[in-house]
Amino acid sequence: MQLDRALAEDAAYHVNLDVFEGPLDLLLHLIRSQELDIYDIPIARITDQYLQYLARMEELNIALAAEFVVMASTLIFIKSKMLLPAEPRGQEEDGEWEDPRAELVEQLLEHEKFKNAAQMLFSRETVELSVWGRGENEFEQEEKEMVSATVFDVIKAFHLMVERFKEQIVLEVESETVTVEQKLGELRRMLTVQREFRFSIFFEKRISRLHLIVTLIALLELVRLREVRLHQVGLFEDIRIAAC
Amino acid sequence: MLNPELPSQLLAVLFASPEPVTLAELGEVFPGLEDGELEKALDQLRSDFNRQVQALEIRKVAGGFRITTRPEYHDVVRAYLKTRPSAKLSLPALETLAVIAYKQPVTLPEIMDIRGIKSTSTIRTLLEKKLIETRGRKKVVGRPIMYGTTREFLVHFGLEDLSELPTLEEFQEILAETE
Amino acid sequence: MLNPELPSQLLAVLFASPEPVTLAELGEVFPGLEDGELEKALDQLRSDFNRQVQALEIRKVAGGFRITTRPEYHDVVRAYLKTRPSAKLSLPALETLAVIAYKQPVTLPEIMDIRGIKSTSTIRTLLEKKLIETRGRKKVVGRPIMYGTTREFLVHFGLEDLSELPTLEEFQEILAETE
Repeated sequence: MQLDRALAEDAAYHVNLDVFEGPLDLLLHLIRSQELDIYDIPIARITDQYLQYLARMEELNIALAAEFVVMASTLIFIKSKMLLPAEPRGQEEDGEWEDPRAELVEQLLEHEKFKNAAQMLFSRETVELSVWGRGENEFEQEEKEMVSATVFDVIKAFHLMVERFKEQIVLEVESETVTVEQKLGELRRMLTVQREFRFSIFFEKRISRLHLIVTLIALLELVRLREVRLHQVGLFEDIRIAAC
Repeated sequence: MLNPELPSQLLAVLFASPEPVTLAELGEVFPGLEDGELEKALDQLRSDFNRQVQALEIRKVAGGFRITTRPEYHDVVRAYLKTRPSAKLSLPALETLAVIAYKQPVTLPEIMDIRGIKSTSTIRTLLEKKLIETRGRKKVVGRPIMYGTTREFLVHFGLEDLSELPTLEEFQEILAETE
Repeated sequence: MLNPELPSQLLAVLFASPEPVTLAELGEVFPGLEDGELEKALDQLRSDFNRQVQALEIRKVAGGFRITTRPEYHDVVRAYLKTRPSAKLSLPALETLAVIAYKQPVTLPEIMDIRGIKSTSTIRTLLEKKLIETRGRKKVVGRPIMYGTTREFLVHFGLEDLSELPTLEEFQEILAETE
């Protein structure tokens, strides 16, 4: 999306709405597109432009990440500090005035380096995408579909399983008949999702009497199998069920 | 006149193709050629390539043309393929491994309960790959064998110890991102 | 004396492998060679092959060797495979990747500090594409997970190794301002 309207009256520049990945991106754009000296940022002007951009986004109902708001307050803070006269530093001999913008400038310069590095990766990728390795035969492609597993694959597999039984748990509460074995499986799955839970959730779940009784039997079985521990934090506290 | 680039272009296509390439397919990629030009370029490519490159050859097989290693070199190729470790896991094996990694020590019935599926064969695969090991028996009825991950598992996944495995809570945000 | 067959044998192996083959892997396939013999044979193979075969080249990538088509032939190959230019990484993903490549091993909060914005969805994409991987935990309070780039990262960007990346200082914008 392109905004064809200048955001600020004092400079005829245009802001391309879709390119700002974060507040640092926006600030760098404001500074570089107006050819401002990054080591001497006119903070009042930049703050105004920054806030106008945020206001414009709000008008257009475009949700901005929370980081944009945090940066707005940082800018306002720096601006107010700039207005104060430099604090006298009697004791310090080399008492140099500390520029309130210094930290931000450093952050911007660091960020800019990585933006440029990203451009380098982009052009390398473009070249690399124009070459091909030997065409892989069916057997190799099949092999490729197997996971040459990383830590991420392991946790993802675990995550997907957990998501799967979150759905199952809801379903099983509804069923009419129930066995201790079913409940054992259900409890084990719950303990996988959460290492510990409160005893009272069985009452909150509004399950039938039959389910409740079978659940209790299964729970005692797990205690006997030493898969769970029951403990109570205080006298009238809820009993907690924890995986061993 | 034969386009002098044509043989090389044909080679690039043969190399990148996963299957033998037919004349008809090549005709589509290089339209507007004169009759016989493609065949001529292919002939030239074959004779040049097969003369210059000892280890490979362009062969006409049932479906079309393809590059293969020459039979004399099959032994070295086989020797190489044998050295390649197959660290690859099927999805069920990965799932079982995940249960064991996060719930260890854990017994087969427990794994089955969590996965909702019989897991005997994947356990065997993981034992063979030395990613898991037995950890004695659980002191309950039936005394089922318990399983845990091995040192090999840590090495394979570049972990110093088990505490380096990310927890579900930590990865919640990353895993919740849908693409 | 250099085994005159060695360069061709190496070519057969490079051709057979779907991934870059490292010197160490080649050492396993050809045991008992003298010091430097393998490197010499590889050098000879590369110079002969790259001179004789116009459409292909042997390149050093990710600490190994692989054969690819040359970039000049991408039009014909694409026309044959009927692929569109493959999906490139988004700019945010490239930026996150740049931070990880230069600062590795690096934690999520550190990445966020540099980028000025939360990066969970790009992290997810990069993990899925196996361009980055977890690298244990940082020994600070909270023990956050660290990330680093993978071998696949090197292959994707055609890098021999990480040292081939320009230094970060080279990306400092030249100051246009008058002093």
